[in-house]
Amino acid sequence: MTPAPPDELMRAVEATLFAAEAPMSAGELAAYLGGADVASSLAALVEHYAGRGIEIVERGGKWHFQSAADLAHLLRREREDVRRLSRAATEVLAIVAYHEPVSRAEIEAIRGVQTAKGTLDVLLEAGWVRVAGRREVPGRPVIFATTPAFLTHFGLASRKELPGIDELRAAGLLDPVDQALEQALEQALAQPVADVLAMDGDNP
Amino acid sequence: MTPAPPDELMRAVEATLFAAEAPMSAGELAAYLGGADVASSLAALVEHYAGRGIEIVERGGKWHFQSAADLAHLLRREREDVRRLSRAATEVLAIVAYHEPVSRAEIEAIRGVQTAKGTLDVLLEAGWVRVAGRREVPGRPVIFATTPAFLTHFGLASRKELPGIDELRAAGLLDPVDQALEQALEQALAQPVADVLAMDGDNP
Amino acid sequence: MNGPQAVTDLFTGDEQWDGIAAKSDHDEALYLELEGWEGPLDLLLDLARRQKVDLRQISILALVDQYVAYIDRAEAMRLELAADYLVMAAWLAYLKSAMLLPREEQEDPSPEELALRLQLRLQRLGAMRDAASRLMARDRLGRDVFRRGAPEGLHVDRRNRWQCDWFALVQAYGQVNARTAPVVHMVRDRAVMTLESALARVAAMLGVTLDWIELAQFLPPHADARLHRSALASSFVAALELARLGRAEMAQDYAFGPLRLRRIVA
Repeated sequence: MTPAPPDELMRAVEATLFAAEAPMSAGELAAYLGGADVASSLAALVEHYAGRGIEIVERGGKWHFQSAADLAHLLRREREDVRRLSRAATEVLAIVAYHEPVSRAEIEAIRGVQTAKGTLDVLLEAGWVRVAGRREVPGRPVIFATTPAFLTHFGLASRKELPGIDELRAAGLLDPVDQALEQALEQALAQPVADVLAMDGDNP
Repeated sequence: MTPAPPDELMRAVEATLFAAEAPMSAGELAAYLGGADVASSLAALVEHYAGRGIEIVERGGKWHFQSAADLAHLLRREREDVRRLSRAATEVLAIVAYHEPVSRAEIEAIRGVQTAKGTLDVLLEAGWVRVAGRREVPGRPVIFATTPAFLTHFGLASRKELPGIDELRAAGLLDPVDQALEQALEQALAQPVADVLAMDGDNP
Repeated sequence: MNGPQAVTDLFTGDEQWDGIAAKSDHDEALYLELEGWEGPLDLLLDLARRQKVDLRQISILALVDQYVAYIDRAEAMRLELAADYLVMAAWLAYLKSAMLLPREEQEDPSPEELALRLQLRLQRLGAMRDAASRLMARDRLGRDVFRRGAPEGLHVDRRNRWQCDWFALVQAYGQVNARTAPVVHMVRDRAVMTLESALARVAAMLGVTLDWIELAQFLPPHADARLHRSALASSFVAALELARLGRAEMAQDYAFGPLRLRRIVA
């Protein structure tokens, strides 16, 4: 395969993304480059960098250069700017990501324990979680959702790429317990009694 | 020319230089990468990036990535927006020109309306008005005067070329207010919306 | 990257996420981990995982026994237990007894439902805990993959170039002056014939003769156009008024023809 020499627009997209201090959306790139259509340039660049030491990736609609993941063993380092998350914080982050938008009460219902105020604060401060308004129910609780920075940090093009999210959804594990309980009880009613007992696990 | 796929060392050099926060010498690169001989990898990379939007360069024995030199103009862009002076700013400018040096309070007394701070800022930014000291009265208010750039922009040899009150009257420029207002409205209606907004807004 | 470093030194791994799967099975260790649980549900989940079956197949009765045994051991070792662990132990003991009771004596919600609810909660917590592990194990930016170390950055310097022309400037000054100059209102003197004077004039002229007189003859001669129009209107109204009072009669031979006026002698 002999790749075509890069055209001027591709070079400009390459240089701009390379120099940018933050990921840029295709729209931002286009605006920066005087309204050019950058989509095909981006596609060509992604292809060009495939398999190299650095690559161009899209995360939450924004593009940036990064080192290839398989070179992590060379570059990995402990840096202050990578957050150490407590176990509580990682669980809360996962719950927000897989269930968003989600209220604090809903997070606590899943974890079965009160969430210390600091736990959510850490995630808010890291810029991975944001307040996404209020739920229009009594008490109007604040609801939380993840941010584009979350997707960028964890290398996700979108929330659809959250590990196992499709399977979890298919298994009903992202539905509230009450809803799952109703379904299970309906199913149980349609089954012989013996099966219900087996399902509940009577055998020590 | 069919470039060979990048070998592992080349990829490692590429990623390391990319992630480095400062230029690295060949020796530093080699030490970082477990004593590998990086010279040929660097040479291959230089060749690979030739003509692209980014390039690998050596400066004083240290290597780093940079955006291609001919694309430097992309990294620092100057955008000039041509904007029409708002009606309020034009009035203030005229008052400064006719009465200079003049304080803000005096401008307001002549205009008969309060003057937003942004209005004078715009004139200062345009380079047509300057601060000309303070008036030695209680409160020592700042006084404003026009600049040589003002004369240049309006094609005046000196302020004396501004028409006098009698000439203004003869030219119909001292018509009663409502008539002048009507004219202004007619003009406004004949303009695109954006211009009308620009005329009304003091702020950029 | 601050200077070179041997690869071997860098390959020290990452300890900020040590995962949950690696808990020791050793009893002593288990009890000493008490502070590590995020509440009773968390402990139950770990115990459930020890059954080494899918959470959907877990035995709730066995789990209750494990939990209660665990709490008993911890108390025997004089570990301080938070109240919610004890509440959970009591609730589980109740659940177990309800599950073992004959069915007809059972209340609503049924113990099966309560057990199912617990199981569903454990499943959900387990799913999220696994998801958290998988999330943390991803190639994370700044840990496994890196953005450019020293980007040049993009800068857009925006500047305004202001525009204004001489005419706009001078016009603005004129308008400021006009707006703030004292305004004198004057009503211009207009040539009109009032109804009163027309009435007097028409009545006086009718008094001179008994003949028909055309309306046009009542108008002042040599009046300018505006006074003429005013006089015509006023004289016409005066004629109507005199006719109404029975002091004059009016005649017109055809539409828009000359209007004539004659005195009525009482």
